Amino acid sequence: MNAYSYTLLIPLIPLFVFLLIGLTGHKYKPSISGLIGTAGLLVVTVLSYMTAISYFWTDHIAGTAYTSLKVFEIDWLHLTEFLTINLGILLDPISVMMLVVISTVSFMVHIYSLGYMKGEKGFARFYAFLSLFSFSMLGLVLATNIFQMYIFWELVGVSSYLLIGFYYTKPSAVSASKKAFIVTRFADLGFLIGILMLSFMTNTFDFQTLVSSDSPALSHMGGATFLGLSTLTWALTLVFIGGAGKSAMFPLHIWLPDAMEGPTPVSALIHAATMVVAGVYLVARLFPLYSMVAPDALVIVAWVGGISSLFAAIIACTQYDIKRVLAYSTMSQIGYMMLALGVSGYGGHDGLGFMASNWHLFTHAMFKALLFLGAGAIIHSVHSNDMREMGNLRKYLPITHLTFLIGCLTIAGIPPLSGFFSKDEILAAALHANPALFAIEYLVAGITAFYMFRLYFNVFWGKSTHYHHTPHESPLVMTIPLMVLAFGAVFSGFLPFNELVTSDGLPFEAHINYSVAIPSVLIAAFGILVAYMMYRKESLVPEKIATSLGAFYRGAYHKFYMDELYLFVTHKIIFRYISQPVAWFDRNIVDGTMNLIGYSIEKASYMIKGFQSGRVQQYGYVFVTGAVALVIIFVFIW
Amino acid sequence: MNILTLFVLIPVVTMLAIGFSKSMKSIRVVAAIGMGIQLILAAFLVYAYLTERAAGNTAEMLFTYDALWFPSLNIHYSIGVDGISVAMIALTAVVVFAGIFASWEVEYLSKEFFISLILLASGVFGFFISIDLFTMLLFYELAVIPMYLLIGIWGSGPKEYSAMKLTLMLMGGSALLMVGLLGIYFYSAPDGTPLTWNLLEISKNTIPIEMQRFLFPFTFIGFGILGALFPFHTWSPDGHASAPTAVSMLHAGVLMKLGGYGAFRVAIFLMPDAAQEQAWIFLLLTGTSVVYGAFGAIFQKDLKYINAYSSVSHCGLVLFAILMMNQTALNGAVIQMISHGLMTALFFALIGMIYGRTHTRLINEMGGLMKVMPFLSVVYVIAGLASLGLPGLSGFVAEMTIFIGSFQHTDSFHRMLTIIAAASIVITAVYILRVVATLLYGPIRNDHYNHLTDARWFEKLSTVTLLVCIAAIGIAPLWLSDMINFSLAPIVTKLSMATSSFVSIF
Amino acid sequence: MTGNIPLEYFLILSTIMFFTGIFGFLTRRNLITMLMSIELILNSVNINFVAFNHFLYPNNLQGHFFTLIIIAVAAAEAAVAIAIIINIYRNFKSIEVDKVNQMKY
Amino acid sequence: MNIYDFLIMRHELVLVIIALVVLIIDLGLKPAQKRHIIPVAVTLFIIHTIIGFLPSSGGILFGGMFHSSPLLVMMKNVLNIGVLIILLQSYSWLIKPENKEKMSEYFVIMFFTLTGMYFMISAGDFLMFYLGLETASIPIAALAAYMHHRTKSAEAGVKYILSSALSSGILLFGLSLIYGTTGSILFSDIAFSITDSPLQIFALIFFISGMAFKISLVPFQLWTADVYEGAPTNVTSYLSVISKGAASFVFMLILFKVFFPVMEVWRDILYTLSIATMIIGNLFALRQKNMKRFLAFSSIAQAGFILLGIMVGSKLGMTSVIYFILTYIFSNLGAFGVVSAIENASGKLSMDDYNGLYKTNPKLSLLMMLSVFSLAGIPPVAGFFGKFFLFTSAASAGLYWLVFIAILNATISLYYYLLVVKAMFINKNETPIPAFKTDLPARAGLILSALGIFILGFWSQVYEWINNLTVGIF
Amino acid sequence: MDSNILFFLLAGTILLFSVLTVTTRRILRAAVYLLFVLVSTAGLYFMLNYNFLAAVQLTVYAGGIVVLMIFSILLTSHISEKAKLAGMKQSLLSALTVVAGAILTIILLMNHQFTASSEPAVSPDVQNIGRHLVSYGENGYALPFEVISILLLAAMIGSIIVARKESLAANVKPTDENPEK
Repeated sequence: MNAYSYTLLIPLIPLFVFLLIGLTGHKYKPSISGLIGTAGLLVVTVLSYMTAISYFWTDHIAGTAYTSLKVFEIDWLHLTEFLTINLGILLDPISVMMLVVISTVSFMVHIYSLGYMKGEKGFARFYAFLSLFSFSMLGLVLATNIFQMYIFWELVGVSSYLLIGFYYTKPSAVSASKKAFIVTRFADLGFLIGILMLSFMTNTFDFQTLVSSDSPALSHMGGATFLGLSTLTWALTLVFIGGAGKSAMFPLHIWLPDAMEGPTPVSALIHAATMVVAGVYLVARLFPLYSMVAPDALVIVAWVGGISSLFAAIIACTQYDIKRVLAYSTMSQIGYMMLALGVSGYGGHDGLGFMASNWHLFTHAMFKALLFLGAGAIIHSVHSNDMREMGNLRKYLPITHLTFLIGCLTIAGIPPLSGFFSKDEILAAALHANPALFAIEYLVAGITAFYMFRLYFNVFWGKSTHYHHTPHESPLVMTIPLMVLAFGAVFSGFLPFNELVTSDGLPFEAHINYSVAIPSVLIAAFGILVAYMMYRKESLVPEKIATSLGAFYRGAYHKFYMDELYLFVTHKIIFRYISQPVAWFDRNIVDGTMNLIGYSIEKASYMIKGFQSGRVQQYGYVFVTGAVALVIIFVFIW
Repeated sequence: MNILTLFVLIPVVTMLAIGFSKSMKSIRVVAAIGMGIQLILAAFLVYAYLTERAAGNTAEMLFTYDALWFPSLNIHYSIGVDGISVAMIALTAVVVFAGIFASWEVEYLSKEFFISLILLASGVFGFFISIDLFTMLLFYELAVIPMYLLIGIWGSGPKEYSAMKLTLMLMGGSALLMVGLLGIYFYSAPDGTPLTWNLLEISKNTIPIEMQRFLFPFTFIGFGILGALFPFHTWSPDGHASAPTAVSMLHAGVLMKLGGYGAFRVAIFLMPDAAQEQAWIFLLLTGTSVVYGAFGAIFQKDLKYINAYSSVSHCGLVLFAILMMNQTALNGAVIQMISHGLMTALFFALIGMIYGRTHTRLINEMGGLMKVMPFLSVVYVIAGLASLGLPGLSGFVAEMTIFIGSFQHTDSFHRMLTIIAAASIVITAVYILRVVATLLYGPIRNDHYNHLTDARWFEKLSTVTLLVCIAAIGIAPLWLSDMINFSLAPIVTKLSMATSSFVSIF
Repeated sequence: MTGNIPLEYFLILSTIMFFTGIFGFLTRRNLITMLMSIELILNSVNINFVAFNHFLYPNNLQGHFFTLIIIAVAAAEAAVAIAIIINIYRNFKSIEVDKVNQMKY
Repeated sequence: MNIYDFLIMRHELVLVIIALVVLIIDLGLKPAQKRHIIPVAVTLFIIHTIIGFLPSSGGILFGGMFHSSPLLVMMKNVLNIGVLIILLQSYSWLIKPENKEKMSEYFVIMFFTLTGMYFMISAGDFLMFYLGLETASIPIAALAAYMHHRTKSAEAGVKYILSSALSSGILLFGLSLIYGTTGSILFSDIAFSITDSPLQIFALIFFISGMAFKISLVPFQLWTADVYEGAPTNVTSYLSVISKGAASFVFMLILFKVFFPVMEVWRDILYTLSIATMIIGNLFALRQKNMKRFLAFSSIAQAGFILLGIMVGSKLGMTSVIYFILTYIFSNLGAFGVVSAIENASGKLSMDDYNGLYKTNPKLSLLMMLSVFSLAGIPPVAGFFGKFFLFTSAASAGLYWLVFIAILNATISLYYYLLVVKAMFINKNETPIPAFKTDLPARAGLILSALGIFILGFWSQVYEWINNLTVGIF
Repeated sequence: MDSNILFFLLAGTILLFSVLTVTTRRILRAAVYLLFVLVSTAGLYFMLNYNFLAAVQLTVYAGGIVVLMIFSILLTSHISEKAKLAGMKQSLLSALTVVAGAILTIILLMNHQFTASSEPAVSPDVQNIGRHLVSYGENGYALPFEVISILLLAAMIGSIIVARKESLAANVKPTDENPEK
């Protein structure tokens, strides 16, 4: 037993809760399930905070590097002589940080859902799934080895699938869940192949071994190349593809907007705060390896992040579904994090990007969960997702309004809210490494502010809309989480991330880079201003602008036709040009051959029936001819 | 009495008891009791086996028993088990047990039904305990033939056609097989020593390479046909589609495993040199069938066809892994056999139960079943997740072991194939989710389905039994994997001694 | 008494007779004439046996006795065959061989 | 010649005596009492069968014309068992009014033909062989035409006698040439002087053709189906089982004893014939609807399998052939027994009439199923073992491809055997053959065959017993 | 008479009438031609000194079988009736096979070197034959002699059951099966 053995409870409690509710949930009142789930998460949250406090502060000797601790490990499956899949718990700065993020957001969502999901059919099921998700996510972040991560990675995917498809009678939800699972699974294939390659080269799955300074991967650096990239780069790029799928990076992002079909708390938890950042976490987890052996892969990471953030931000400006706007915003923000990792170096101040990425992950979890939950409160009160059907809600929903505004300001990067700090560090890191990417991100910062306030003004200001039922503020179970998260969004910027979560575990000196910060604040303010002008009051300006942008606007509005492209690939190519021919081939050629054999035998049987003519003379003829033929064959020819 | 003999004896006794049963109720109760005892026995066997091993018994086969049967041909009734067979026996016991309950309500000629079913089971048990090639073949064919009646009498759709096709193709397979086995027999011992059918003894002898080259394809394809080797798999979709529930379960769940088990136990084990040489051909075939089956499944509309094609894909993976011929892949192959056996049995059980209620198997005609039969639907989803390789369920363990194992080959041929095979997990996800989405989710498409009932106790028992096993393997695979691994070691040692001429071909 | 007729002459004679008999068997329409053809066949075999016995192996009488037995068997055969043919005639009102083909294929 | 020499011939002597006894008793019976001849004849035959199993030593009588050895005795015993079952199964057919006046003749002819087969088996020279052969075939023609008021029966008779006469003519021509080239008709002498000179090969081929007629090998098989269909069912089973079995034994014995110096030649010939027989037999059987015709073609295909064992020429081959014929006897008699029982009860013979039989006559259906499975070589019934050992023997000579073709053919044959099973178990029928009870003797016959089908395979002592008696060429 | 001429005469007769037997359209004539063939064959036997055999040939064949055939012809056909001829195709094919077979056989016969036995000859006189027929040792033919009697008995019984008209048969309606399609 070691000091951290209680961390074992962190994933196990949600698992137990899941099994409990899943197996017995239908036996008692739904609300009890909710309470059980919430209570479980409360314990988890407390334990997570205990862990964080002890790890970062109480047990830590100041000035030394944070080391990674393997507090628990069992053999799960023996594969080869060297490769064993273990299940265990690894504590290091990023995993502990993730514990905090996940438990906080999850706990809030649990509480929030008590109100939001009240009366829904399948309330117990919802909590069971939430617990399953929490278990999987916690297992993922605590993974000691890449294969354990992959295991929980898949579990997270399936919980996401189940939660997106929570309203299973709704066809759109069903197809969204399907899409989410399949797209991420496609990406996971890359992950899996990456693991195969990596594990084959290094003979280990273990993170500590992989990322150590004498990593077995190092010996393969000069190894074989394929299309100009070394095998290791390929492996790590493939691993990144897995991460990109989960984190909805371009072009594997298409599932994320659709995933908003799930209940809003789910979107907050999974598709904003926790699961979607798993990709970032994955890259961060292997970061030393990336930076040591495959810097080329990091370039890819950076560019994918950059492009995704810009791409998503543009689309976000054109969407009317508030959850979709938030979804694209999420994608955009994750792009930031990826980019930060991609441009980061290793160790000391070079690792600024790494730190910024994690920091942004943290703050983003807070404010994005806040925004989603706020959006949920809005939807809850007006029964619609479409911002065109909203307006002037600030009167009806004061608490929601206020917290939502905080969220918007945070994401826009207005100081001294947390988003400002983390985004600033990212921009600083990008500027340092790659000015082009910096320019993109700088632009995105402005767009972000614009679309968030477009949303904000449209919903809370703008036209006065008549509602069938007067919207009313949500109950306390829903507003308290909003407030808690708003608190987090405001203050998490003051956490000393540069001391806690760094690439090499050692603290380094970080400060606000005013040459970056001031312009970014300015562009954010500019974005807000534009939004204010366009959407503060109902006007025709947005429409005019949209018209003047023409094709570009339509493209953005249609998400640049990515969905259509995917539909084309899946339905036309895979379904019609692969699957259908395969099925046809199987029925007609393969099976047909078998039937043909049978048919020819039958046919032959009919063809030779004339020999059995019933005429004894013919029999005699065949007899004699047969004998003579045998003579000819065996006497004369043989 | 040797514990293994009981595995054949209990079914026989059960069949007799059923034969003397009068009412339908007593028939099925007798069947359930018999197979229940069998299940307990299987569990005990696993326990006993592990204890023996833990006690340090390193014999290749445990619980052996040997009786001379036909002295002049040196045919023995020779039985014994290693970890692999123990696992397969346990699988069989579980599936048969579940199958009995899945067919609880067979009314038409129920006595005959249960007798045939148990006859089939006894063939399978016999096959797995056999060490002697002759008895192996005997039990193999014994297991195949009741299929004809089971499908023909109690099946649905074009049952006569399917039953005939299935039987003939499988018997065609055993034609190849018999040639292979006979050839093995006549080269089973060095000149001057008596020939033998005993697997273990044959394995000590090296069959001349020319003969191996000749016999290996016979043996492998012979077993492969039952293992749904592309392009000899077409009996499988039609056969499964027409078969009654329990038969599909047993067939896909257990009988198809005879193919994989045999291909590995006989073809590869006894003729490693030829296997090394010719593996690439069959790897291409099986690699194809993994992807091909999955793509084929996407397009199907009939639940059973979907599952049948899925079986083609999954069983293709078994043969694929077997042909990789290293310890990890072989281990994966065995786990995959068990895993696929359990989940495909579960699938077929569920399909049968759903069909029994909706009277259609076309997914387009159904929808929203989750609402009316939550239990069955949830189990279906879990089975689907197992099939697409979700961690925590058995499919994942098997597939990952196979992929890791296959990837241990250092040449790009094997690796590319591995990657292609791995790609099947995505395609699998596509068709599984498609089914789940169309069948279980969405609005109810037919009003009349609103009145359907959920699973009854025996159906629950049947599905839960399978489900528990799937989850047990998925959550704690280590005991199973280690049990198999231990038994694989001598086989792999023999394989590695085989001259690898693979490289020379490429 | 045989002079210098070579064995081969007998053999050729019997061979031609044999195949003539077969030809008859294959082409005659009447069941009784088919039976006659059979007798030709048997007769040719007899000539063979006798010729061989006489020319090559006069040291025993195997060929001779074989012939004797064949003649007896031929008689038995003819008796049964004729009985059946008469029966055919009763049933079919004809002894045309082509009429006797109720069972075929 | 002394009393012990007669003991060596006890099969033949006892059987002739039985036949004569039956004939004499029959003379003394009034028409109304004629039916009592059946139990007498059957009982006598049972006694004869039992006597046959008494231990006997071998010996050579009549200057080498008559051989006996434990092997030959066993072959005769095998035939006896088959005949016994047939006699039992014939009961309900024989007591029909139209057969009433010629019951004893049925037995007498059967016994005489069986005697012919004994002599054929025991023959030490071609003269006895020929005589046995004719004794075993000519009277059967009369049996085939037994129901002479039926056109089909008459037709069967005439087809059989004519074809048989032609074949024995050809066979004799071959024999005459063998005599001419080797100078003897004694097997032992011929074996010394036979060579592979073209004329001898020619003679061999004619000999094989003649035997092929009896075993119904392609292309000498065309009579089979018609005769089987037309003859009374029990005669058909006699023809298809006993006559064919005996001919196969003899064929094998002569090839082994006489023609072994030219084994290379006849192995190739049999190879060809075997493949042709299996394929053609199967192809014809596929389409058949008449059960007897169907079984006829199936028995043709089975004959092709028998060749597999014969052409090996080894002890293993001989053992497996005898064993196979034993299993074949039981399986085929099981099938014919059911066909005959149904024909006697309902007059129905078409496979379509069998639809839904299981509903009304489950036991008969089960027996039929077992029989056809046994014929198809499906475990656990005897046919599987029989076929498997045949294949083993062929494989022992390295004839793997032949084995493969044979098993493929077995698979094709499974198709049509399954058609029977399908008819009985799967097909629906508005008017199935009504349930009926078979009479006691027939049931005894059916049970005997069922027992044989079941026990032969598992009871390996039978195989070993045969194996102890057989000899190979080498 | 020169035996050569005798042989050729007999052989010629045999061949001629053999062919006529199988080609004539009148059945009764065929029987008569057959008789000629059989008698000529007996002549051959005489020529070769097998007097006993020749006698048997004459009595059994000519006297027995042919007479039987003639009776049955009379029973079943009209004397004036002309037999139909086989179809052209059938005749041609049969002729082809038969001619091929004959030629092959003759070629083989001519090419074979027959070696005569050098042992002393046994005279085929009636005493010898009689002794052989009843002896059961070496070169004894008692067994075939007995067995042929079984055959003849069986054939006789067989002929009777087939050919006789039973009292019952009149009462039993012939069950006429329809020919299978």
